[in-house]
Amino acid sequence: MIELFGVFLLALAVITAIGVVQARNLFAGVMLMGIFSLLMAATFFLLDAADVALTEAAVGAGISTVLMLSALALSGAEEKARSRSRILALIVVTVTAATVIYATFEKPRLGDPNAPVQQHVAPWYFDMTQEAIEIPNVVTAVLSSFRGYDTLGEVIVVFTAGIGVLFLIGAAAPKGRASPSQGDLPVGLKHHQPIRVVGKLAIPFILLFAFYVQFHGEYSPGGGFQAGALFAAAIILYGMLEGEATALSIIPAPVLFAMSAGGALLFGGVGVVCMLLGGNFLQYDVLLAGSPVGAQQMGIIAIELGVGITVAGTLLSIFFAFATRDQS
Amino acid sequence: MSLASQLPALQVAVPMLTAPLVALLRDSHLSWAAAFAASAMSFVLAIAITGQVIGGETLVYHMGGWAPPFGISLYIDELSALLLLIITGAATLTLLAGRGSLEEQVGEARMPLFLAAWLLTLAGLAGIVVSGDAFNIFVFMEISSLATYILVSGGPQRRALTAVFKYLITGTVGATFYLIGVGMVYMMTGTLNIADMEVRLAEVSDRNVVYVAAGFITIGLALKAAIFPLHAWMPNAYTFAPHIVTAFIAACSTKVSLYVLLRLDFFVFQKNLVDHELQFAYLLMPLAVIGILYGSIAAIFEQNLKRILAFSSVAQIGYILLGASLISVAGFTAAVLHFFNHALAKTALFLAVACLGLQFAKMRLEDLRGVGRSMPWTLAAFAGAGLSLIGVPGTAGFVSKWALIGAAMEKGAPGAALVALILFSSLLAVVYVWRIVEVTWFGHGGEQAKAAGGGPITEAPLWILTMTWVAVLANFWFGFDSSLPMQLASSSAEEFLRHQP
Amino acid sequence: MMFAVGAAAVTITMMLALLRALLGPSVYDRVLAVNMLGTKTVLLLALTAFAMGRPDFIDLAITYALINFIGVIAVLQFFYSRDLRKAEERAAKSAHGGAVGPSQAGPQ
Amino acid sequence: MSEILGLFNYWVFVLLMVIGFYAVIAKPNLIKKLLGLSIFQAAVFLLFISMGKVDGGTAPIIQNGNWDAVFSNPLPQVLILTAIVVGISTLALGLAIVVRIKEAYGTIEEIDAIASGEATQLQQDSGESKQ
Repeated sequence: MIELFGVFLLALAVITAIGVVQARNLFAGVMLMGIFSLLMAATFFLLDAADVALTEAAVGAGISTVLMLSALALSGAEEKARSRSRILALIVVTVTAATVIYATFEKPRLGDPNAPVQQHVAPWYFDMTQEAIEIPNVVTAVLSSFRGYDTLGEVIVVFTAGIGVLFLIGAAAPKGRASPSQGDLPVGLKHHQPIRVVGKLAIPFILLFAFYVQFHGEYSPGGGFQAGALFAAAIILYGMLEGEATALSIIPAPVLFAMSAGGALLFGGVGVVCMLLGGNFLQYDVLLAGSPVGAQQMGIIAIELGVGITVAGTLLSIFFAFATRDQS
Repeated sequence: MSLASQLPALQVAVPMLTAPLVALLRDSHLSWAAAFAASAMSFVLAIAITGQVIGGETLVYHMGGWAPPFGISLYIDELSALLLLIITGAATLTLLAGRGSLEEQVGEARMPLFLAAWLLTLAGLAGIVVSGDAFNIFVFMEISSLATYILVSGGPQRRALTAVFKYLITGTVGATFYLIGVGMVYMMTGTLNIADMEVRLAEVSDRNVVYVAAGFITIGLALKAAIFPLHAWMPNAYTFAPHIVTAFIAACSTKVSLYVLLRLDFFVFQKNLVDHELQFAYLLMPLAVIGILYGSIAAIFEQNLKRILAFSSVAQIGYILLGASLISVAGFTAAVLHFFNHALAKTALFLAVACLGLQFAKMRLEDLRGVGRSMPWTLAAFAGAGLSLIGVPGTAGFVSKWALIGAAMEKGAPGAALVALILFSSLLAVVYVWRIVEVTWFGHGGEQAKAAGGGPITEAPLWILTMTWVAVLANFWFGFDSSLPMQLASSSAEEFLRHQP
Repeated sequence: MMFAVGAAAVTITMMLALLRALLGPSVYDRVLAVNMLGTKTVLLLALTAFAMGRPDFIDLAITYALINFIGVIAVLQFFYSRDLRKAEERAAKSAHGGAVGPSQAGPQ
Repeated sequence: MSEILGLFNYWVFVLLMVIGFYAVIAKPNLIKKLLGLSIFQAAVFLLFISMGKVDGGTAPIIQNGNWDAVFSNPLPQVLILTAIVVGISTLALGLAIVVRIKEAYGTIEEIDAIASGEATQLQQDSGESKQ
């Protein structure tokens, strides 16, 4: 039954993806993209990837839709030109598709417990998590300890994107108009009382939930990324309701950027401390003398915090960079 | 644990963790000093690592203390060490030389962010080179790519934006192709560690998936390495980036993708796929040959100095690929030598371009007519590095071309054709380098063209000129005494070829 | 049995909502369809979480609901600010007698 | 699960991949290209997550200390968490570039054609000032 659900969701996802590509109105395309992300997230959930489903919903369906809309507001929502060189593109994609489909027939079937993927390192992760880390969420254990170096890299990728967006559109737009979204112009959705009230009611819940996802990530789906994205989503909601300027007066842009850099430094700092205490980079065992398991848990909590801070700070920096760019 | 055993992690961690600090600094002088310190520190670390591996020893470092294939391990052999030297050396030299040029082209206000991106590029490239884990390579590829997009987008003309958008699309498609390939190999082997993949792939009986995976990885990395015919993003990205950025990335960024391609092909696929070494050679050798010819000829017809050099890079990547596709110790040695020597030549050439850039807004040849009379030292440096690019005896370029000719000779009759090709393309290189030299030294009428400042054209400042000459003299030094790159190249060739069936 | 009936109901509603989102015609139809599809996804998640015997995954359903809400607000704000901008531009145009406003100045 | 249905997810992966890839190469609008890129990346997420699924398994989060239940593979999930974050980072940077292109050129369509047409007008081009 649940498998049939999966097939159904994927069929809807393919239809939606075609809709995204064909939509002449970019705004409709972005909306459909949001649906696509939600459908993919639900699929991931059915495939037992709860953490991924949470991330895809928060990041894919939430934050990236908001960013796309902010960019559309700055760049126009109609697709004007017709696509060119259709034939060539079709040939390229058909050849790619044919090759890959040809190869699929030798792939292990979905859910096969004897597939090579399930044999080699996967059982080890369960054993070692039980033995050396003792937290129930194995995904979190792999993410932050066994492959913590990848996660550090990922945090740095997010940080890099933040630097890039600020570098490109962080400074005020080179236009004559001074402080665009302030002054006598109504900003945000301030004058729409019902939305404003209902929206603001939701904010504390989202924040609370973000903290739950952050600090309960060792026991249930979640962790730094998802928490950071949810935290950012709450502040973004506030910014949309009350106007970006108001939101920025509460959390100024330099603070956001400091969060973005500080989280990465916290993560890297944990790695360096491990080195100073005589271990390898990110080898949390050495953090607490006499209790390697406790040390692992301590390290994981610290670096997850770093991840959450960087993701929240960076996503907010990026959002405000788009939102306060002079709209012309 | 001793400091020496931590070197591999420090090589990545130093620039990566200095970057957030640099970004936080408000002052452009301070951030430059911090960025330069981290960059120089990386160079020192790379030298120390080279000292450790040069005897043929391989450094393996377990991240987080978890042994492979469960954790991520770093893996440094001689080829990695050589690339580390190239990356950190180029980053340090260009940063040292290019402060004035960067301040003019990027602007002082955005300098801290720009320098953070510079360090992240360095960290990303170093992270790729030292990694022994296929997925980890993807992560660091994305760090270096995103940071490189930022660097390129700092170019002063608006066309930098369109160039960087194309670069972003191509780069992301390439990285995603690579990820698909890695995913398929992982699916069949259950491991992400490169050394472990080699072992476990031998036991896989369903080969079609692995062939398709090898195809995805090759195409993805070829896109990122700008191998002909997938180089379309590269000329514009090089041309419209700030000059100093071009000097940095031309020296190393495409080479690192090529390095990953070679590492996966030789270490993972060639031993395990029937006749893969032939397919590799038959597919890539023609591309290399066409790439060499196409790049050289396109360079002859270009009007913009930086585009000429960019197309020359397409050709030079062809040389590296040609050497590797011979699948012999001599050929691979030549390829690795050319990694090093081409980086030397291109860094020097683009630094000379940066010297010119302080006087000229555009790099069109017609504007540069006769500029050699006002900027003799700059243009002399350009000519000197040009000799190395051509491969004139006595320069570093000659050493690798000579090695390549020697390797081709081993192949009998088809080898002779390759030798002819190499000689012919060197003649083409003479043509496009001479064209620049002729216009800049003997042309007339360029002086009236707009200088950036409006005043008379004067020689570039002493500092950047000195650094340019350091790079040029390095070309001659390594042409005279090539024992260090030669030793690293030949022993890494032996190690790579040991993974042959 | 209960699960099968619930699943069928959710499935059919999702299909109808997607149809509306694809066909439009007005953007408001699409906004509503997206919102509805989001709600159905939340339901679907809650349903399967129980069917799988993992009621603790209701967390996820909460996230989806919150994100869906934010998405709708974002769309509304997008329209609101766009309409404002258009009105402002129209005003600027009539004030300057049809001259090109400062906002349309070329690249720096 | 039947032989063919067991490959369904991979075929959807291929379909989504080519849909996204087609948008990236054939659509001239820059935002459309980025949307295509997102679909292309989502296809890869599906490939990885599908390969980690185990029949009768559940999410690799241990309930009530029962470590012996059947669980799906956590490693692909970890990799895809990373890849999702990489995807949004690329998207954000891409959108920022699009915004700048819109400001500089006034359009986000057929940028290649506009930019190369510009190259032929060298005289005008050289008059373009620094920022």
